[in-house]
Amino acid sequence: MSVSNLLENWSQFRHAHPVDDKPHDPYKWAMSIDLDACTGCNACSIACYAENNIPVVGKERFQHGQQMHWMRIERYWDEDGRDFPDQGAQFLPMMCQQCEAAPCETVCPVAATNHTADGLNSQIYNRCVGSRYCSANCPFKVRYFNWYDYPTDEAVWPAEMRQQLNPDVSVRSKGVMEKCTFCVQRLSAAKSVAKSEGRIVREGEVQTACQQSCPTGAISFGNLVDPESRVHKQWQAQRVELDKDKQAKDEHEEGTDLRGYRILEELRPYPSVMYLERVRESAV
Amino acid sequence: MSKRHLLAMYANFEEAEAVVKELRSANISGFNAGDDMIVKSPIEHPEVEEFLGEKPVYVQWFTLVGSIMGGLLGFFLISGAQANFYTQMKGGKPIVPLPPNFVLTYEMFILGGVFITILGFLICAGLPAKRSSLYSTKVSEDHIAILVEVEEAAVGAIKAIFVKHKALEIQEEAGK
Amino acid sequence: MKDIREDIAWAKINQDVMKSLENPRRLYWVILFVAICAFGVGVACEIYQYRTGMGVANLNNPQVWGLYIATFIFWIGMSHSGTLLSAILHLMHADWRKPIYRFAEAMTTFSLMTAGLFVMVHIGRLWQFYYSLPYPNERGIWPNFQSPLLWDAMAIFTYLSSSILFLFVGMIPDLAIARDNMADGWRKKLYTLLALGWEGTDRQWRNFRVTYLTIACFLIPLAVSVHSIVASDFAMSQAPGWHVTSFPPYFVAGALYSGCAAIITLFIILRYTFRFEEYMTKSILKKIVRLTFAIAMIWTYLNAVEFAAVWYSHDEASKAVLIEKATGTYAPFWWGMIFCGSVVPLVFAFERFQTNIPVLFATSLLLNLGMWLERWMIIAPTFSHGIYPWTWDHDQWPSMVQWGMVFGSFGWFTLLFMIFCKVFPSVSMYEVKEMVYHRTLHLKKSETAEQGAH
Amino acid sequence: MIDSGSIKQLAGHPIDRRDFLKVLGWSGAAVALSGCGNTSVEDGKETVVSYVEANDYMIPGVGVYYNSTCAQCDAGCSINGRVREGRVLKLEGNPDSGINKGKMCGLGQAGVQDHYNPDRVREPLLRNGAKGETITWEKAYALIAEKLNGVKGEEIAFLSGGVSGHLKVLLGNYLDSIGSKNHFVYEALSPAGVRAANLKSYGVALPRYRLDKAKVVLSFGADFLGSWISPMHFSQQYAQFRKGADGQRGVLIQVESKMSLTGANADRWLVVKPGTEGVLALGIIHALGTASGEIAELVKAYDRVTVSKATGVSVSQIDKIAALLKLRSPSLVLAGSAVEGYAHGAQNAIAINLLNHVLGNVGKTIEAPVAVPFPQLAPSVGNTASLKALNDGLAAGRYKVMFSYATNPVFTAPGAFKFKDSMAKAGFKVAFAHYLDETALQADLVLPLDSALEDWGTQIPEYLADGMQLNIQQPLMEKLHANTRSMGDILLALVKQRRVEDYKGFEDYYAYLRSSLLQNKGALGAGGSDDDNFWNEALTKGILKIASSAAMLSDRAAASGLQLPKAEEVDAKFPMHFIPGVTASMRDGRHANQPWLQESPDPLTTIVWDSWVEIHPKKAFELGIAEGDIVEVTSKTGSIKAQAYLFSGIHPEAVSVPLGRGHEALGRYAKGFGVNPFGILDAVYDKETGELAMHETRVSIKKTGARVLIVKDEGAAGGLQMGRKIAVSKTTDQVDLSEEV
Repeated sequence: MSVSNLLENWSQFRHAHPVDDKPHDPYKWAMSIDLDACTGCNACSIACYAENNIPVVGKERFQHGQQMHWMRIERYWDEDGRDFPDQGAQFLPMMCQQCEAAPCETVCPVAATNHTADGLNSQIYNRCVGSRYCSANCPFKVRYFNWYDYPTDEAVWPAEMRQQLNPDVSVRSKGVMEKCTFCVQRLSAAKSVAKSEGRIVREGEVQTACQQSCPTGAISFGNLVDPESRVHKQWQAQRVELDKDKQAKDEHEEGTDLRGYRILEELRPYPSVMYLERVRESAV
Repeated sequence: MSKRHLLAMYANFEEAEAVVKELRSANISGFNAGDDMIVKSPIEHPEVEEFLGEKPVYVQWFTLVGSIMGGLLGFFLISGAQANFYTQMKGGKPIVPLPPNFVLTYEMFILGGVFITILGFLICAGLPAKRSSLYSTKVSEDHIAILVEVEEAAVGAIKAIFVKHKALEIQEEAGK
Repeated sequence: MKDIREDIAWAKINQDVMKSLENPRRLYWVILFVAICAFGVGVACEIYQYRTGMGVANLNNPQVWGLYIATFIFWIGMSHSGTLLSAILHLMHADWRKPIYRFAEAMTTFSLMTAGLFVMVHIGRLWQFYYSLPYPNERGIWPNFQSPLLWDAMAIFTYLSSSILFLFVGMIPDLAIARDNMADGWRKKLYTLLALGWEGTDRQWRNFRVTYLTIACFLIPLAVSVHSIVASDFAMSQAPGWHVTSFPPYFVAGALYSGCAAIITLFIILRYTFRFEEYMTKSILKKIVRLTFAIAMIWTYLNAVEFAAVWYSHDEASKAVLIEKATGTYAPFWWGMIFCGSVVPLVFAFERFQTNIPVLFATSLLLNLGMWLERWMIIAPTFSHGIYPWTWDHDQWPSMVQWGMVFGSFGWFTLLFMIFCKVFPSVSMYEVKEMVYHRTLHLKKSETAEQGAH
Repeated sequence: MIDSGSIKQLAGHPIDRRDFLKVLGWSGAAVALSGCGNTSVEDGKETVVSYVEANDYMIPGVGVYYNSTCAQCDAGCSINGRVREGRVLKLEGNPDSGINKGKMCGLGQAGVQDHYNPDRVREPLLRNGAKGETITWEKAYALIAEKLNGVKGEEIAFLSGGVSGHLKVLLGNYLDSIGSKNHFVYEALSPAGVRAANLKSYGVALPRYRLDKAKVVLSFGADFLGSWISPMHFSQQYAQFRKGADGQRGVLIQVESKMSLTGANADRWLVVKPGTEGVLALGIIHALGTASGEIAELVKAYDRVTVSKATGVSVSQIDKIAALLKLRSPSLVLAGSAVEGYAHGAQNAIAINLLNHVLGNVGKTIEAPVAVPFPQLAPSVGNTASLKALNDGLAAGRYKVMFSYATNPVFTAPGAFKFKDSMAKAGFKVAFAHYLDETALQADLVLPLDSALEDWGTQIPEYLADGMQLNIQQPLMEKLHANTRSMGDILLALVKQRRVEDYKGFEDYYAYLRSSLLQNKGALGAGGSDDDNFWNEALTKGILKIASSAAMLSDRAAASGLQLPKAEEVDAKFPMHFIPGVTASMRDGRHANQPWLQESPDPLTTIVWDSWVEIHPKKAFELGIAEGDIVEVTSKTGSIKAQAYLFSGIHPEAVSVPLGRGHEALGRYAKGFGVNPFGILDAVYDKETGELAMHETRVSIKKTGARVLIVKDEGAAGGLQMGRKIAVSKTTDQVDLSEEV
């Protein structure tokens, strides 16, 4: 009975992410992206299209801002008004940050987007009614809505192209919200294998599509609570902590030699993606 | 001893009042001014209560119960639902978060209050009701009607009083 | 200036009002026809959008909401004045409300229904709408009670059902009158049914009074909560320009404002089409106009407070949005809102305009335009100029489909409202009688007092 | 030693050994053939495994992975295709390949869309007036035989893209069989000028560049992260170079007139006056002051001030670079495709290569490439001079029959060539095509090819990044369309028309390939192992790594006869330089019909689905041009209209339009999107190599008055962060990379 259930486990129901000491056991999927290694080549983005059955919307819809790229490469210029960008551009791969305290989760009227036990920000296509409140409340604007019924659109997926669709990933129909899932289909596959062998997923056992394709290895992905994982080591080396909204490097005014930071941390979404600052040579 | 209904119509309020006063003062056997007399009016007259004497109204109690029940129901249903629906876990928020539940509780409080009040009204006012045998559409226009229920014996006396005050019309239930 | 006559025969009141159920002026049918056409357009747009996908509304990422939500808020807001006039003035025994509160309440009910429609046309999968309702199911799945949208749903449901009951209860005695005066036919059957056998006995009146008062008491906080919850759809989010503490009162003020403006508009229309000059007198109009003026000034103030708060804060993103509003793509509309909302109502300050029907009609329409713009200007700039610069989008423009549905919603509302006024007495007969009665008593008292003086 | 008896027996008639080796492509092999192990004709009867009939190794619902070779560009990356229920779903990189080490670029991944493309040609088509009619393969072959009948060898021209491996052998043998020597190997975007320069500077066409070893990379217009030679390999070297062996981060300086993807990643991007890269190089040598003798003599004239004036690079900047190069060694200087596109392109490159000699990088970061042991299989690399030759020949009506394979000259030939008209002069034109592209439309006979994911083959990349390797190409799934054929099968069939005896032993290309490889498995590093094991292993790995000797580098600097032109006066009629932009995903446009590539935003402008004119904001302001204005770019040869994009990464005196878009055919995702800059290229040639000088076209810019909304990913804020802390950066003195994980 609900009420008895409620009264018995009250404290448990009052427990909140991510402030708990050990929020995710045994898994907390996280990522770190080295902006100094990222060359902006777009390989990750296309890998994402290939892996996750993302529709190519075409020129006109792209013009209307209805593109679906889960992973987009943003290109920024230095803002000091020089005639030429003589320190190059700055590329930033932006995808769902899988926030620990995701602004999108609380506002969904039908609970179609929730927090999973392994720290993902899940999206349940079948449950989504398309109120688009999640997108409205997402500070990164990385949620993409199916404005049209792409699966039945011959221009988007002609019969031949449809054979390329990844059977592990559902094709989203009109009216539902979608976003980067950290390639959850690969994660669950790896997890079930590991489970059948009575262990947890080892470092390097599972890769996201973007990570796999990245020629400079700028993206690393893994289990944050596994001390062996590269991600864990990187976060530790950069002294970035999941449940803080102000990291060690922000303490010092003059700055440190730490490069790790999380975007829009001050809004306290506690993102699961750490970026490493781009570096430029001071000698030339 | 069977009872019969009488209905008298009056153009204005003063006469009706006079009639009622007289009926009250002249204690006719087989007629209880307290219970057997109903005044029908096109509008609500605060004065009616004065001369008919205070009669209790119980609607407020429905309101009280209704709103409290609504509130409690709201809070526990919602919290209970949340507590049994784990997958609804939201990052950064507890599974049973109080602030939003309070908002909804407040709405349920009002909802319960309103609904049960209406229910109470229908019960207390005896609606929906069968139309009583003696009624004149004039009442819904501008006349005051006095409906009395009396023993056969007292009919005459009552009528007399009605007539004395120039009743515009007197309806009488056919006797058996 | 002429007001309702004390010596008017009560029977005449019945006749006059009952006439409104029979033969209105020709204008009524014109309005009805236009409304149906407009509604038709809206329906066509929805069918097209439903079949093709939300894309045809030319919404995008980040512009995910557009006019639908803006107009939704507009209609919710409009619904508030019914309650204001009816409930608050009732508690304050302001008897000038009596001839006009009925249609005001009707307006509340129907604009709420219209608002409800916009939730429907807005969502991407209308056919799954019921997912957002808290119904028990074998899978133990519930909607997310943390979402302000769900609070909305709850609040609106409560508000809608309560106002309908309020409207109905208040109408029972009049339904009885209609029953008594109506020739046999479906209408008589209808009224007989709805009158619940009301006979105006002292017992019925006693309980009636208490009930009516109680519900009025409930409705006032309810109305306030409803629009502050709508406000929290925005205030609870992190988006710049929305995350503002003063939003709830600001929304409530805006709501009352647009509601009053709408009442003036409808007052004028009803007064003419149903020949209610006798009851909807200019003196009443004057009172509403003054009330509206007061609210307009409150709204102006709260508006200023909001901007000031943002301006004074260190929230760069919010500041950027404010500047964008005033200087960017949407500037004309934003300034239009300021003009319609804060400048136009100054007309009301002049005595001679307070009863000038043509002027008031035009002004009230402008005010409503301003209030609609306000809602749009809350939505659009924040989306097109949000926290994340990469997704800034200043070119998004609502497609004809969106405009069509906004247009259609006005048709839908007018349709419902006009039909209501034709089927049910839109002026409360019994309360007008009470009003007249109390006045006469008052006069009598003063006369006797004079005689005493001599 | 091979048992010729058995060969007689299997070949069915006595042929001498040399012919036999020629047939199989091993003649002149630098390694001894191993005769051990017998081949049998039975192998030839093997058929391609169908992945549709579920075999025991195919579990429904579980992905199986097959290795093959990417055919999207010539870099020769090895792919690892995911196949499920007999359908190839996704292409990953093959980790065993030394070239791409398990990584895949966007272009490569789009290979599946080439395979599943709805616009592929599916039937042999014979021109019938304006349109093509479907015919059978037999008829097609017969037709070719008939058309070749009585045509002299020199009247036949075969145009192809870069080819290598056994396809090249078959092609060579076929041409041989029809007595033609006119094999034109054409690549619109090949580093031909650089090859020529390198031959002079280093003695090899393409040395191995070791970015990973360099501490400083000074790149003159080499877009090695985007589209130059072997981007996947370079990108990975770049990653190591950035991390630095001892935690000292490598410094990348990019010198070019139009920012490339590589330039966008440079620590210092230097914009130079188009064509003056060589001058700057010499200027740096001068500033280094370490050169002696001939070189010192040569650079005497190039003092910092003059150079600064000529190139537009500030004196202090030149000094800084010189200082850095002195300080950090070894460094690596690259001469890329942007420097070779001038009349003095080769000279430009030579001047730049000179820097490597002066800095002593040759042998350190410029390494000797491996020699390909099998000359017949070695890639024959394309260039543009060959197209010119062909075009002249066609124009002169010298060719009666023309074959075209793996290239689309009608689209990529410079407008000045009027290639379409020249081609019309050939009597009978055969196109082997995947799509009905512009060239195929001009052909009389179009023969549909299998996609790269349905085809067998061997391939040797020109740039062998990591030792000698023979890439195996195998089908990842069953053919989609019944009537497409493998180029190998076609050539086999054609060559059989002439030399049926030599080839009758090989039922199809697969059989040919297999027996050919088995024939030489010893040299392929599997001496003694059982045929099937060897074969299966080869297919499993997808690569055959072969021990091979390194070629020789000449460390002699080729300074003699080096001369760079003085700054030429501006043509008033066509004042601006025109730079054809080469983007990583579009390249020369052969893959423009793959929607992923069309919709993946250009990294620098974020524009999709369309062409644009890059113009510097200053210049734009002068001309009153705003973003989205449709401008007309006019050259001597022609003019194109496209939307203007204000781009500060370009020299104010230059404009750039990306290549690859603007197709009039090819398919639904390519046709009608954008404009084709090839069309306005003037016919200017490199004085030394005769290569087309693609950057020598001069143009004028005119506003047309029309304006459009540019379809791009970047928002209204452009590339600005508006003070939000989104993409953050540091300078090297603020970080300590050695501490990092």
